[in-house]
Amino acid sequence: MFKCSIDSLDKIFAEISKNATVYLPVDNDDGKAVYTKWENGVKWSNELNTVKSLKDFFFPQVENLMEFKVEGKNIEIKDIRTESEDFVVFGVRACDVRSFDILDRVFLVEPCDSYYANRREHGVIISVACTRPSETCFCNTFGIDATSPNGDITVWKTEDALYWNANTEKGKALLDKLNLDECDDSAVNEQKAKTAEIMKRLPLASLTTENFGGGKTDELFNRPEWKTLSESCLGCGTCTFVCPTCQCYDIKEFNNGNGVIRFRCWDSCMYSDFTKMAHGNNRLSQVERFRQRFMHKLVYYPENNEGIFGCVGCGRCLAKCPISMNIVKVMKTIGGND
Amino acid sequence: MQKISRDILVEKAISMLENGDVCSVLGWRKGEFDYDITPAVFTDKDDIKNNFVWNDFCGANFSKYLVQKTRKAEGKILVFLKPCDTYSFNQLLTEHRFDREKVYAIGIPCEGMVDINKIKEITGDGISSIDCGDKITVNTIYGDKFDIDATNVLSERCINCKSKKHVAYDELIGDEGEVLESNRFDEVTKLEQMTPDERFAFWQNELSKCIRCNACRDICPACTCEKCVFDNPKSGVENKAAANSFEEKMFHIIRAFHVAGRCTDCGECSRVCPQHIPLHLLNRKFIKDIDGFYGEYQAGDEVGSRAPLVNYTTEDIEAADIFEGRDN
Amino acid sequence: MQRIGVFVCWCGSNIAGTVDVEAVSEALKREPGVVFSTNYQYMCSQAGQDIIKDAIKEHRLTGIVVCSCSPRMHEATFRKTAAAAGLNPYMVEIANIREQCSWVHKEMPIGTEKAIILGKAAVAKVNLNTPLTPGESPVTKRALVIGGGIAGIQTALDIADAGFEVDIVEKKPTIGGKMAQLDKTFPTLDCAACILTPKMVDVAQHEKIRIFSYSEVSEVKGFVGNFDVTIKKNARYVKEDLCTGCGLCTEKCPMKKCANEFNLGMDTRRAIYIPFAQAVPKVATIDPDNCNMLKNGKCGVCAKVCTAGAIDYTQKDEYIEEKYGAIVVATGFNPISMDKFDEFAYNQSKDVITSLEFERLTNAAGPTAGKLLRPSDGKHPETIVFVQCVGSRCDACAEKGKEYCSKICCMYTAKHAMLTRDKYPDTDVYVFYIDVRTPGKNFDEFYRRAVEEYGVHYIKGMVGKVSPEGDKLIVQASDLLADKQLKIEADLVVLAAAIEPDKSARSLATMLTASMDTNDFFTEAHPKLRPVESPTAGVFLSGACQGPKDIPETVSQAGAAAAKVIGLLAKDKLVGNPCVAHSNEMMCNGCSSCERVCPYGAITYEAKEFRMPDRTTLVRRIAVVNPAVCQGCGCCTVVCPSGAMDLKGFANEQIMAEVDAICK
Amino acid sequence: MQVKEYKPLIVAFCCNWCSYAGADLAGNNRLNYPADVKIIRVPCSCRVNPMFILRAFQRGADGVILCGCHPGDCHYTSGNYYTRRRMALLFSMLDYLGIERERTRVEWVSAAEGAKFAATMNDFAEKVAALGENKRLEDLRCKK
Amino acid sequence: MSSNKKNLQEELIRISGVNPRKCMRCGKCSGTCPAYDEMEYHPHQFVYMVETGDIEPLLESESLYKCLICFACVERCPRGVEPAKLVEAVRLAAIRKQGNNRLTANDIPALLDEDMPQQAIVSAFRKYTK
Repeated sequence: MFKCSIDSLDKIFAEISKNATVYLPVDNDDGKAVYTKWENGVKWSNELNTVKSLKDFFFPQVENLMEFKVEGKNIEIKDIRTESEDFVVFGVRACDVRSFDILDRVFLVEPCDSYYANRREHGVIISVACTRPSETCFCNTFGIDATSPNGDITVWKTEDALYWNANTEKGKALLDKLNLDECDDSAVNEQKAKTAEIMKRLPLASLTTENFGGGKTDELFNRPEWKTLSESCLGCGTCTFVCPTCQCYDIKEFNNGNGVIRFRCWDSCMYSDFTKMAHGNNRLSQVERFRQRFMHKLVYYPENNEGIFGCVGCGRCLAKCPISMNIVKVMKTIGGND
Repeated sequence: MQKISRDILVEKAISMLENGDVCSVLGWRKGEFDYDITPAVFTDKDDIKNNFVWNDFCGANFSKYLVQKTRKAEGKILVFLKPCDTYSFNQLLTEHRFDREKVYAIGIPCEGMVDINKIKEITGDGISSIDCGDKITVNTIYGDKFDIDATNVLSERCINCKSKKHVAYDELIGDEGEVLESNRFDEVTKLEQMTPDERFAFWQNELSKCIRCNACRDICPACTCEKCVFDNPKSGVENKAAANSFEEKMFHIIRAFHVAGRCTDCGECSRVCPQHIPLHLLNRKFIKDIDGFYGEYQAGDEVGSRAPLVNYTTEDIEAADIFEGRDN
Repeated sequence: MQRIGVFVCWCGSNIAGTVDVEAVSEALKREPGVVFSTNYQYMCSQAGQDIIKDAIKEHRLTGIVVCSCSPRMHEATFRKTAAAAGLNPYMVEIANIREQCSWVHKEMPIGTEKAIILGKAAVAKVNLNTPLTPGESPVTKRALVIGGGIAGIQTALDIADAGFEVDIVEKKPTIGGKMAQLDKTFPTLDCAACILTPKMVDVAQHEKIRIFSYSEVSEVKGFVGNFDVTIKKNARYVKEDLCTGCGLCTEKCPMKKCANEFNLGMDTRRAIYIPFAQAVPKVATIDPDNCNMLKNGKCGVCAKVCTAGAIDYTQKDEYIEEKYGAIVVATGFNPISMDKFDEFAYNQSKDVITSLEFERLTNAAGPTAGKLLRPSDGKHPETIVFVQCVGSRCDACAEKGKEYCSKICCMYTAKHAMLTRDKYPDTDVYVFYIDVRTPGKNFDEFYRRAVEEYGVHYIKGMVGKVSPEGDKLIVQASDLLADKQLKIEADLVVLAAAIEPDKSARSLATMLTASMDTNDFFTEAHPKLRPVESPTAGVFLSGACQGPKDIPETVSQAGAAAAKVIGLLAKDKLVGNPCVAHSNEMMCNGCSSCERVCPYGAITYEAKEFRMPDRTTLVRRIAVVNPAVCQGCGCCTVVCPSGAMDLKGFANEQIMAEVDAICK
Repeated sequence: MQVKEYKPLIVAFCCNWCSYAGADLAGNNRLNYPADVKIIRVPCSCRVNPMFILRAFQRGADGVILCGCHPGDCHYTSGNYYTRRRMALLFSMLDYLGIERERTRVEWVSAAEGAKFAATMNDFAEKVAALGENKRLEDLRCKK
Repeated sequence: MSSNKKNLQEELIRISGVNPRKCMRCGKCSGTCPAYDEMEYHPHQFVYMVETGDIEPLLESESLYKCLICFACVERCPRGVEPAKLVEAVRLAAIRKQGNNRLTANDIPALLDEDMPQQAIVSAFRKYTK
């Protein structure tokens, strides 16, 4: 374990910046924490709960895949993939780090998504242990320890110092370059205990997944509560787009007159034109679409992924849903542990 | 704090359900915390007793829900409408979007709704309870307690409330309010006075935050299209995400244009935007221009009124003359 | 995928002179959907059309693009060509590479590049075209003629003679128009009344013609074949069916000092009057501004003397709704006001008059019973100066006058000069002219006679100033040929005032949605090929409302307009324009926005049952367009927020494809 | 080095009855205007959807001009009155977003005004050229 | 037309802002001119001569200074040609040709005279400083 003072952070960022772009949560003009590129003078926000998740760095909202041109019967295809630059993201919460376990299981299994893999290879995640969780936090429900996040490097913050520990080779290589002072973990343990105490007091601390998981499809699919829960849902994509684990995308084409750009962009299962097939849409009503989102996270995903749930309890959808419908309300109603 | 107590509304809703006057009630349902209130359809009186709320967080406008809900309803639906909601209600009626016969509308006065984001700016995260009394009392899991004046945390749209008057109802609870003199165009004017470069920078910055979640569109009581042009691949403007700054602008310009003259300035778009883009400033610009060019017009003021864009006079201002006297 | 043929026209050298037609047809060959591309000297010629027809058959074309002149010129031609080859005529698009390309750009590379782009846009559009079939609508076999001058009279007679009912709406109490005010007509010098009044009688007696005199058109709705017109019959306070035209009332009425408009205010009439002896209908009219009975209820003389009991002081304006298949505009002209021409002292001296006033002064039925006497003192004028081009041929930017030549002044001035010299050989007559324009049968001969046989002094030059001095008018003018400035002491100055369309024409044009030029003359559908039709289907033009004209020209145009009307009314059904709006019921919100902007009332609503995915049914309000009524403006498509409303032939997708192609 | 002269791309929507005929008349009279002006024929100026205008800018147009019949002369009676309102509001909004107001224009050109059509296009092209390339409403994917 | 003549013609057209080609030779200017009889070349001829580039005779002619600039011709010309402005332009051309007789602001005090209308000095100043 290594230690540095909070004041020396800028020096550290400057050091990392020599070889890679650094991103970290910075307050924007509305006072909301947003991942921003570090430059001299850019200050780390005290807030870890960013508006959008880290997902964007590895799986951007819009991404060009290829270009092609058709003339007569000839198709000229242009591979526009480029090697990603090295980058480091600092200040990632435990829940957001966990989201990559979920995304990796989708994108990195064969056939591997080379666009995503490329960015994963070049990205280093430096997590920071939570000290001030929000009332909307429920990572605990999914077995995440907010006080000991994963990531290539884990950082703990106390009043005046930061404690660094590398978890991966990539992390270790980076940490070695920083030449920090070595130290023991007593301060970190003290901080962990303090945070753990707070975690117990969170309003959603008792939320459990006991009635969800693989194999629950038959039991939950036809529950009448889906209808009442979905009744207020607007069918917008806010929850999907702020979610760190939602990974659905649509592939579209843009014809600029001189050629076609094939790109992908995020899609939402809440949208009426989601996964349109030859026969049209396979989920015609909002109830079906609403159910899909939650069944996927809480039943289908764990069923296919050794019981791992598709939600990390980051709480963004709780904060952002225009009509305050969210996964917690669904779990409590459908799971019956209200 | 709202003048009308929750109990009066609950009592009214239950009695109407019991008498069979209505078959369902559109109201606000209690959430996980004290502020995350969800619009809901109640059909059960115990459910109403336990879960119906009416407090400073009941911002949701039910008018748009009536489009879908009246289609399926067997009998009448009881809906509670705040003054600003009634304008949307009338506008939807003007556009024949729901059957007035299927609705029993109760107007309730509103003292303005508060913005949880503004509260959190004061209290920080970790709210454990909020009590909407004379003062808004907030307790946090960190043991802090705050007494906040509601006027300091009113949502933007309520600070510039245009009207406390109900323009539509079957029954009114509480007193009849009045149309207010508001300063709602001040921000628009401020923008107009900037240089084009500044305006461009402002909107470029704001609109680039857009994640195209469509929350603004989907909450908007004027956006009730059976199929939105942005979801229709044949429309030529369909897109799911803004691929670049053009598409960010395209979506918001076209959306604002489509609701121009029909937008009642309810402010829901800005309220729900997860990125806090001041979308109402687009709609208000149209309202301000319409007022300035064609005379004052409030969408939804009365049912059947002719919206400015489906109307004209032979003396209307020429597009070439709109900037006269404004040189930036 | 379409199979498109591209046909590039050279239009002789009109296009080929500035556009490399070979390069255009080569470039367009590579566009998506294009399977054939060629160019030819004159695509609109029979040989050119045969190329198109053959290509359609040989290459199984599903759409064609003709790069040629304006679609306003030959779109119809090429649509017919396509139809003849079995292709739907609406699968034809025109790229306008003449009027909007070769004629406005001078350099070959630029013209060629633009022509290619315009061609690409047309190809992009055709790729999205769909075959369209026009609807049909019935024809109301009646015509309306607006204006009862010689133009309106002749048109009405010709249409009625063909067996169709015609209504004439005339603003004044009688038909006859300007011609009824004229004395003689050039170049034959026959008496205007002698040739006009029999025609007026024919109109009055024709069983197929009705006259609405003292009436105006107040509203026009509908479209070709199906116009709904509201006619406002102004109250004349005399029952037309009872009045015998005996004229007793017009002699007994005590209000004697009303300006007589028929004589241009040069004498007076009574408050109840018949404009002139041969008026049709010969019915008295009370002038409400001068009638004591109507103004303050005191008098009633006319009612007392009327043995027929025709006087009705309580008469009200009446609105009559009629249906017509065709409308002819024959609203005629007026001399312009002389108010702005101070230099000619028109407002200062009674002895400066306009030519139309001169016409009345020499007319046997006029204020002087045909004797040429000065208005000021009733003396016989010894020196008369005629001034030509007063207010005609002025610069467009000038505040006074008109830019055009009024066409008739040269001839009527020659007529006036000649007649004066003929009747009063002792009179000196000067005519100041800029040019004497006499194209017309026997016109120049007529003018030369005035000079050679009658000794009229024609002076090339313009009058600069007229100043009244004592009982004389000092006319200061230049004689350009002699290079002298003249000062003539004249007794009478006659101004050949420019003519302009009647003021009522502008509002009428708006009602009819017929277009006008900047001078308020009605625009013809084509200046050469369709000179008597307005661009608005079913509206035809007769007489001076379309441009300055003399009587023979007016009569021939009147006949031509009648022939067009007869051609229209002879049809039982009209084939409509298939480029109409239609609403996609799945997307329609039923919000009524489209209905509110539709100028034709073509959109109605119906409750339609939809089958929902969950097998329930849902009734929704949706818009329905009546294709026979829709005229295809497309206004509804823009107010429709969901895009449910689209316009066939000009669909959103098609226009955007054009935009894309142009901006590519 | 030769500097390539900047040529703006201008899309002109012309109503069939007046302005398109006016453009034809300009051609008949051989009145020059820049070849950068490309005309799209629409039945009436009221057919022009704001989406078309934005689309043109997206695809690389530097200026968009709408020509219709003079107010009161619309072939369809009232179409251009609606156009006038729509465009006044749309242009005001574009200006509000910081987009140069000289890039958009509405002009009433009758069938008789060939000279006005040419003069308008010359003037508009000149104004747009002075602004330079359209950067504020561009879609980089459409750049060559 | 020689290039000299052409230059002079263009100069006159530029100074006056008059387009002599608009003239339709109606002679109304000459018909209206109060100084007609004093002139060797009459207003319509003036316009015509400028149009054809025959300007030398005008520069030499006394007519130039007989025009009162009363603007009657300008007012009445149906084609908006404005002959008086052309006369004025030719005068200026003549003045420029002579050189040296310009007026500077410093010369004015000496010219002031009780009987001389101030307006005359001002207009002279305007004219002779051009």
